Amino acid sequence: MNSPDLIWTLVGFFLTLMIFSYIFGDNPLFRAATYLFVGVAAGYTAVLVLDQVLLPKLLMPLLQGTLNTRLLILVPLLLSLLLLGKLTKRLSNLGNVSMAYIVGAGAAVAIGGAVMGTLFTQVQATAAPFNLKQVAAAGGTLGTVMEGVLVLIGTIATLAYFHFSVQIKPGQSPERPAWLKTAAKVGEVFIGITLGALLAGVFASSFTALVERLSTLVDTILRLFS
Amino acid sequence: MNLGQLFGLIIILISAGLILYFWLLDKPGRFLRGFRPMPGFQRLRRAIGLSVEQGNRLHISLGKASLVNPAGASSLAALAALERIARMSSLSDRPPIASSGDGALAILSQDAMRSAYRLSNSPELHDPDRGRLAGATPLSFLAGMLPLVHGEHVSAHVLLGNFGSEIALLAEAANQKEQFTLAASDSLTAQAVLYATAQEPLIGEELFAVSAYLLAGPQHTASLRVHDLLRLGVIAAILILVILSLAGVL
Amino acid sequence: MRAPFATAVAIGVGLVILLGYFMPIPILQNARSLLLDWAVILSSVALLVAIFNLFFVHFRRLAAPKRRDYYSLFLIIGFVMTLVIGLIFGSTDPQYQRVVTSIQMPIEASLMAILALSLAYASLRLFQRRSGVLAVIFAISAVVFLILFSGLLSVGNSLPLIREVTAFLQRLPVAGARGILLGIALGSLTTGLRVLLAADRPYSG
Amino acid sequence: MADNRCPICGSPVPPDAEACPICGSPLEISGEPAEDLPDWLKELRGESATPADAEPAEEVPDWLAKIRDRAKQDQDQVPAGEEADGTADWLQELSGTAPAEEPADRDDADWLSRLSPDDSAIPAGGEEPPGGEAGEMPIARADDVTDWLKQLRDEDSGQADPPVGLEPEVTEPGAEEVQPVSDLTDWLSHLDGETPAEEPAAEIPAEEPLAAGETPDWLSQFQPETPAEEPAAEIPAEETLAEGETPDWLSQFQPQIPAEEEPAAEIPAEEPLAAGETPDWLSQFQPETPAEEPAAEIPAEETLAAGETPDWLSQFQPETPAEEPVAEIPTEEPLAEGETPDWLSQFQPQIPAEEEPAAEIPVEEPLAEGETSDWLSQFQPETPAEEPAAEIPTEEPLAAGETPDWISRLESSPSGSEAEPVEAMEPISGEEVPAWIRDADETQPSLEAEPALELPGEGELPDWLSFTPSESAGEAVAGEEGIPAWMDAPVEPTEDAGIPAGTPSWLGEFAAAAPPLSEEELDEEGEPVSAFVEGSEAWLSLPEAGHIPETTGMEDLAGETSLIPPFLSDEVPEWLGQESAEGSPVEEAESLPTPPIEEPIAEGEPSLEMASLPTWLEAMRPVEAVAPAHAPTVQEKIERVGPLAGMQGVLPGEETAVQYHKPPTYSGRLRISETQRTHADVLQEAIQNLVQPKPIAAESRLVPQTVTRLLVTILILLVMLIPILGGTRASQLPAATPAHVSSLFTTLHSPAEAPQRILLAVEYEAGLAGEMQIISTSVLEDLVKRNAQLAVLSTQPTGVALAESLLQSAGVSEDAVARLGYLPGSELGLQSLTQDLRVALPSGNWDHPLVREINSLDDFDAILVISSNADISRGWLEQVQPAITGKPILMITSAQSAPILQPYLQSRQLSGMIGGLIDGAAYDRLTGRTDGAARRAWDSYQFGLILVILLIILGGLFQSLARLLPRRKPRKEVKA
Repeated sequence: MNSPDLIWTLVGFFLTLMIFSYIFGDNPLFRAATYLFVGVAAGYTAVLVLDQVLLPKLLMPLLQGTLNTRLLILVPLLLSLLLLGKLTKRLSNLGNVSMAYIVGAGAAVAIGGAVMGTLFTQVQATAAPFNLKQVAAAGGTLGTVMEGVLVLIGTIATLAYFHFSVQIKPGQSPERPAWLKTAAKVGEVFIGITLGALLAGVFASSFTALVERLSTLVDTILRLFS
Repeated sequence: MNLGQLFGLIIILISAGLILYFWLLDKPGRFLRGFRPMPGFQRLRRAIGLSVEQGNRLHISLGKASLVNPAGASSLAALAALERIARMSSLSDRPPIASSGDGALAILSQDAMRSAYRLSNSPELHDPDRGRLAGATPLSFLAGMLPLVHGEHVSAHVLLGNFGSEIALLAEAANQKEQFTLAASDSLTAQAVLYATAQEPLIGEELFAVSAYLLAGPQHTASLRVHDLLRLGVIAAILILVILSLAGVL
Repeated sequence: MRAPFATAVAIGVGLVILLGYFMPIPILQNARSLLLDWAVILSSVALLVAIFNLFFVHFRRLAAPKRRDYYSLFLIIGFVMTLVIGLIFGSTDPQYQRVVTSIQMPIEASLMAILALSLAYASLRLFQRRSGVLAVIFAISAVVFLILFSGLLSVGNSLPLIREVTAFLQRLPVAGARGILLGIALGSLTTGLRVLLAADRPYSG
Repeated sequence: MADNRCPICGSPVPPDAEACPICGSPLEISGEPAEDLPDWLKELRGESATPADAEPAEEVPDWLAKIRDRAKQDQDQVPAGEEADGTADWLQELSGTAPAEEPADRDDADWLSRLSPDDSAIPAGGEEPPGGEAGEMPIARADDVTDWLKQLRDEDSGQADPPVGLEPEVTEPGAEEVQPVSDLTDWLSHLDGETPAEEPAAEIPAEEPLAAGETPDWLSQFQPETPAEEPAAEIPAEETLAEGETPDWLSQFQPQIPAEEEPAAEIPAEEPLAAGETPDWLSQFQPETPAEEPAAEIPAEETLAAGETPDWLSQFQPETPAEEPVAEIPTEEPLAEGETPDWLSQFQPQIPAEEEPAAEIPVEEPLAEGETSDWLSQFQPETPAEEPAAEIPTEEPLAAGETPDWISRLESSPSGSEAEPVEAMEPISGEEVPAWIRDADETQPSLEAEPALELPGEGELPDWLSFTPSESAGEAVAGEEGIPAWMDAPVEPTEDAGIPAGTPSWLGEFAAAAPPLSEEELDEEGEPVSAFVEGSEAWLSLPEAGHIPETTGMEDLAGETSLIPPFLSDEVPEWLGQESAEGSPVEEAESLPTPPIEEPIAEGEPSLEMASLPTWLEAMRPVEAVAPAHAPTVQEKIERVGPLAGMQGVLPGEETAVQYHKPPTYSGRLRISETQRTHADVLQEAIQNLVQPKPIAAESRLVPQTVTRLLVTILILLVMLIPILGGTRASQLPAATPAHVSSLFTTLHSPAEAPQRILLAVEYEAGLAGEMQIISTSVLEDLVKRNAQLAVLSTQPTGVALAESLLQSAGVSEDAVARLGYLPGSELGLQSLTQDLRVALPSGNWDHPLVREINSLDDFDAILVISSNADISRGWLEQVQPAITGKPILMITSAQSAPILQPYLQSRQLSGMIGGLIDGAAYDRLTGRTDGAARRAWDSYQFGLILVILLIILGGLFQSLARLLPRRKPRKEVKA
């Protein structure tokens, strides 16, 4: 392979080794690699943001946009400038408005996403298997419905598991209503199943990554010595 | 506006009204109302106290979710908790460090800590550098946090917000160092790995209860109560939908 | 109260965007997408600000008279070089993207690989920390799904029964996941509302 | 800070107030508020520290910390006020407190650490959310913490909540703002006897910790002198304190208890009195106090018990010959042995003979308040002559509670009528802080600059010691006039001069006494905390002493100290205390001999109950039952009391003599009404289940963790390397193809309508690039084979670059792919994608022939998302999928997010998926690849997973066995 390729390969090879040295605990090699990594990632992101977001979205409209767009772009421009105040301790209060903007927008997005994105879709999906006509139309069997029942129970039980409120009455320890308690017990089971499955998934992913790394290391070594 | 949008709007308005009511107008009833005990918070408070007494740091990680996307809610919840925790530990000789994986979040963490210090009458102690962007990408965020485990006299990590599975590396490293970790995430994957690695994992929406459990203020308690009411509402809605579907109405 | 103007901005922007979600009024829709577009720009700027803040922090650390952190040097070098080269060649330059494929990729992949090892060790000690129904189910489920992912069962997958079971098992986590997702959605809803009601003002500094 | 006065009315103003508490006229803050207060103390510190590396920022906290501490705790209280969860919470805390959950070396730090959460929560009692909110307001909402007036106005600004006038706030803001005072008191109390006494009534809840914070202060004054501290500085602070502290008070006791039988007998009598007596000495004030007064009083009395213990303790010190402590220490406490000489030597140079008294001075001062109040409360009936003096401690609260009335008249906020009494305490507190310090400044400018230097210990001390009762009396008078002095603007410098002049002198004493300490510790930051910790420890141990004679006697004393403090300080009700007593093996492990534990708790109980009750009553009381009524009664008395009044008792005058005469016997029984008792029971039941300590099994250390870790790691690496090196193909690929894989295949390659224009979203992070490339290369290769046209975008910063390497590895030709670039804003970006493709991707290469006529997502035949992140995948399915009509979305995703996407497969939102290596392998097999990337990785992947399965099972078995086996050492139980 040509020399730049070789260099890059070697870089990758040694960085990999440096990270793997973490197997023996935190050590200078690992630290150096991680610090470098953080720096490079930050630098790359900065370039990307400048090059692919701010340039086309903020500067271009300002320079070549119509009067209308220019006027419109002034708002984010101003807010962005205020935001720069956050770099200094003295001016940092200037940026509060910009942050407020982001937070407000974020809150709205979160609400919208939660209601339209998750609440409705998931609730409907839970009830879907019970719409027998559609199930039949979709070639579903009794098993589909049974499974639907199971998922229904699981979903409700899981929801119940998280219920926070309790009432403290004289002569009793603070407790959730009985039905909630039993549901919560069931919910625990389903939560356990879900999290276990996800953990297994993470294992699978990370082991694939491990395999890929190991084979890369081996390949590089072989390539170097052949 | 279609039916879904209408329902959505109604739900939002109702919840907003309920929060306002519980926050501002509610009087305690004949019975004390509380929240189910979660030992994690008991231990968190103790960990905070210990870190203060020992002059150790507290590390609060706010996750990597950008505010302007649906997962941003976890970041907002984490911020509320951060301000509270910073207040609780503001007099430590080594004030807490907040790390985040998103720019806006990092800046907000600085603001939150500043207000925490202001509220504890010690604004001069605020050091914006303690609210850091640990890394700009998910894994560099983790890589940026790891040194906190191995240096900087951190005795407890509070991981709140949106993380990837990689967060397990931090939790496991903290275990090695026998540092306290309380972790709550809105990401299912993170919850799974944290349940296996963190000392005090909180599951699912418990993330959104943190501020209320840390007594951050009546508005937080109020919103948690509304959260509970909404949960019951959702359960009811599901059941109704199922019945309607079975009845063939839908 | 503090930062009344900022609070007004937050609430105003939030409400407009929110209404844009739910009201099919063209003006609102446009306003929403415009505001969201600005929000994206702003959060990008915020990211830049935070990145430079990160850079300064490490610069100060390196310059610190006592307890100076020499590792920060690596970070600074990495940052400056990536930034400068990137600004010169542009982010889309294939050679520049080697930065990602040859520096970031190996490191991140290695970290994930390390994660595999850490998790393996953690799973060995799972029951030291956890007990109770949840923990037991968690472990069992993890084992079962590891078996699924490892393809051990798929040997006998030709048998219809096993295939059925496998398929069912793979859909089983849906229930719990749905419950958790719904709960998180509710949490997001209340948290977002706290902001829009000015009950929560993280920006007030 | 010298001039912290209102420009308008000239009245003193809290350092960081924004408006004058008296006339409400706005002021602009001069300098950093917090800076002001400490800076003279800073000097002291600086003095004690070697000037070289005195880091103000770091040192100030050490005493300022207390103020902040209080402030913090107030804020804690407020939310804690929210109904039961508040209660539950502090009780949870208590539960944490009760049992000894810390390893021996930690325990003091442990319960100390609990202090802050605790007292934060104690007030929780049963205050309504509004109360909490209102309390929060000045802190969380109003611009300025101490400015309660502004806060009142703010209520119109919508932040505030209507019910501000309600009873709970009444306590809340008061508590809030009083704090500063209380903190001042911490050390001020050495001069001013009343302050502690008035605090409690003022802010019922917070007084407990305050007492804790307070006494330690002067005790800790001794600490620094013992060089033993410095090495300890590196060790976890509290550890040092645990030992370093004990000898201190021990040395104060051991000597004189044998020596003075009488006082010894006397003291215990006094202690319970504080608790037990309350009702009937209250009853003496009934005439002048309104009906609900008792509620307010009980805590007040309570703290007398707490606050005053040290005082009567300090009684002994004068009586004990100066040498005794020194003499005792070696015998008492091994650790002390080392220090004693230095300890002495520390002094010798500076204060030849007086060092002992010097040490006492701070101690003696507080004595006054405890004294008068207490023995008066006993002798009220017989000695009416003492009446005025008797009122001092008890009136103070009223005074505090009352002052607001006139302030509020000025402010006259609508709803505030009930609120004022307590809220008004802020101004008081606010004033007090700057006020007397300012006095100090005025009278002795030198003070502010360099007290310790200006009045070196030697110079000052003698005068101090030479105080005759008459002199001290004079001082007291000065103090009494002092109050009006600082309440109404003008201050008589000369009178107050005594205090500040005095304080720094003895402070400077210790400062001067401990050069090495500060040098090492301050820069290590360990010191400030330590002083704090050890102080509280000391204080907590002290009350115990009170019980000594009543209980077994000397030897118990030692043990009790190690055990009771937490309970006393946290006011654990007896039923809690019992538990904790059992649950505290660790604390027993403390170096000191362990006594019968129940004893002390039995002792502690009354006072404990006392304190927990009032908060209760607070909650239960009808709103209108708040204190404005009793304001007048105080008004006339207020003149008599003042920061100086405490001086009266400084030296054992005839009063003390009288007091030590006959030890009256008091029943330790608590006199409370049935309702009170029932409330207590309710509370107890309510929290029973919250107080269970949660032990955490110590992780068994059969093999050192690191070794196990290394073994596991090496094992895994070996198992996985073998197939890679050997290139084996031992295991076979999954036989059957999962439905979602085959559906993906058919969707992409169905001969009928194979999608031609495909939007390829490369959404994975570099971390999982390995996995994603392995499982997606084959798919892309197939697409290339049938010349599909790809448009590539990514919402991940690194995605764009990773896409390139992926396309390379899949051998996609340049003209078959159009690069649309980076889509910022992740999910938001996806939304904008649905609105306007080209606007969303401004940096995209839209001139590329493949995408020239593409204007919306619908123009693509299919969307293929290669994602490692479940959230992003969900974003595509929830934001984008609804927006495209009838076009399939396919996903290649990592195993870790595959389970989350299952629901979308069911709901047909997702038309096909490859999730993880197993599906990738299935796809390879489906497409007849015998040696694809997946196949190559498969063996080691499978072996690795099997190994993990074994590990989990083994770990589970091992642990369950370990559980079955009886735990050998209880010490293995590590409690968090």
